[in-house]
Amino acid sequence: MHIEIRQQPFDPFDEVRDYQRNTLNEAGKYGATALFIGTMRDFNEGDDVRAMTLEHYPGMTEKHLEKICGEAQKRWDIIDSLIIHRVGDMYPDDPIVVVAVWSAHRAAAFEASRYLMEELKSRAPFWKKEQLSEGSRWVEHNS
Amino acid sequence: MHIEIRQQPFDPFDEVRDYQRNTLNEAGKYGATALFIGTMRDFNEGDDVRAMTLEHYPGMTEKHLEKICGEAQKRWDIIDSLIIHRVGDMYPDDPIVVVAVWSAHRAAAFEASRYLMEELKSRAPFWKKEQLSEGSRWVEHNS
Amino acid sequence: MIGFDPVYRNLVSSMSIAVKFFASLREQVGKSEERLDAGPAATVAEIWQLATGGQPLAANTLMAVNMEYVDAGHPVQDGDEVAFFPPVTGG
Amino acid sequence: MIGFDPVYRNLVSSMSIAVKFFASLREQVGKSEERLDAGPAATVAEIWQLATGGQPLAANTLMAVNMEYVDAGHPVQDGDEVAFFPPVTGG
Repeated sequence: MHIEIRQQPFDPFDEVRDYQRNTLNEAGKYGATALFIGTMRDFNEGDDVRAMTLEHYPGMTEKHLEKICGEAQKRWDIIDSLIIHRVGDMYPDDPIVVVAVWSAHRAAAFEASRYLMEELKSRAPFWKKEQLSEGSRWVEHNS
Repeated sequence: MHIEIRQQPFDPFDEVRDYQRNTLNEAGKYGATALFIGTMRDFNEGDDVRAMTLEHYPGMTEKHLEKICGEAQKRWDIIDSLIIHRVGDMYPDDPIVVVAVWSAHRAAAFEASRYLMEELKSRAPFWKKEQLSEGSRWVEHNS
Repeated sequence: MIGFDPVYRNLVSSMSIAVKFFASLREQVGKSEERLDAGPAATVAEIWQLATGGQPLAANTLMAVNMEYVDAGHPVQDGDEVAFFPPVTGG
Repeated sequence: MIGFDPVYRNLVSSMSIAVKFFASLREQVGKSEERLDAGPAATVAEIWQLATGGQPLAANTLMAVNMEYVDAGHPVQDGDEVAFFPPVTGG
């Protein structure tokens, strides 16, 4: 179980592969890996979005991501989970979040990865401020 | 929409990233990417598995994978989907299948990726033969 | 034109059918494919009988005609590809 | 030992509380954090009043004490970190 807040851009594919190879160390045990990657779009609620700043609550954010992973681990028969979430200034096509879950069989990985994302979106203290062509706005609805 | 049967080992992370960069060409439009990777385990139904041969029905397999992707495209608001499935001789830790779905919002990607895997497992003509320490056996249950 | 007349087709003395077997069924019947001549208006079940010399058709056998799933009573036509295989186990 | 006695703690003249604001609330109140002295037995709602000079507390404001979600009536204790922020929008 690993959670991380990143100030800098990251490649979700490299991150998950590296974690799987170098940290997970369970080759042959997991038959299922479910990944979700959230990527910054260039539109939201009908408007063009040029850039975005992601704010978080250092300490509380990490604590709640760990809690969410721990809950998934209790609820499903999973081998491991990983969450990396970007903060700071970012641009369209930048990865925002990657969630990965490893399990022996697919149902647990699918369900736990979805759970992690839904809980992250409803409970983890992150806030998005979008830069539009005219001014900026805080995102109010987490669709 | 792209489906492919692979005779040789592949890296699912590289494949999905390459497809996303070079073929999908929708940067800024997808906010959600859901991936599922099926990896060969070194155990099944209580036995050690040393190797596996995956057989398919050339023509029919591709046709049904395309059909499944087409159904997902009708059913969910997704931007694109990708399936790569390995055949031939493989070993524990080898990727067997990768499914990826891109969409603007996460629900569609999560649900469509799960749908693709469930349909693939129930309808696409693939068969696994496992090499155990004593002899080989056809897998009968697709758990 | 005459080749597309269904009445005419049922009158021809035989149909040429490609038969394929996969996985455990391939091993069981001892062949992966063959081309056989069937009488007119044969069903998939009859093709199985002809191709296997009357071996029993297991209840969980899957069948396809021209790469589409069908059931045992499905009629076959001249030139069809008929396949038999066990439950699929991909993914 | 005396520092852990709840009766004693309610008798001290003030508590030192760290208050944090995030995102749109940070901009609205014009500060990201401050340390303030609250009277004994204050609630999170009272901390908001003190820290913002009586600004209205929006119904959708989220509140945390020591990084755990609480509601407005939650009591604060000396040394607590109290945070106010709008609905979260990560992921």
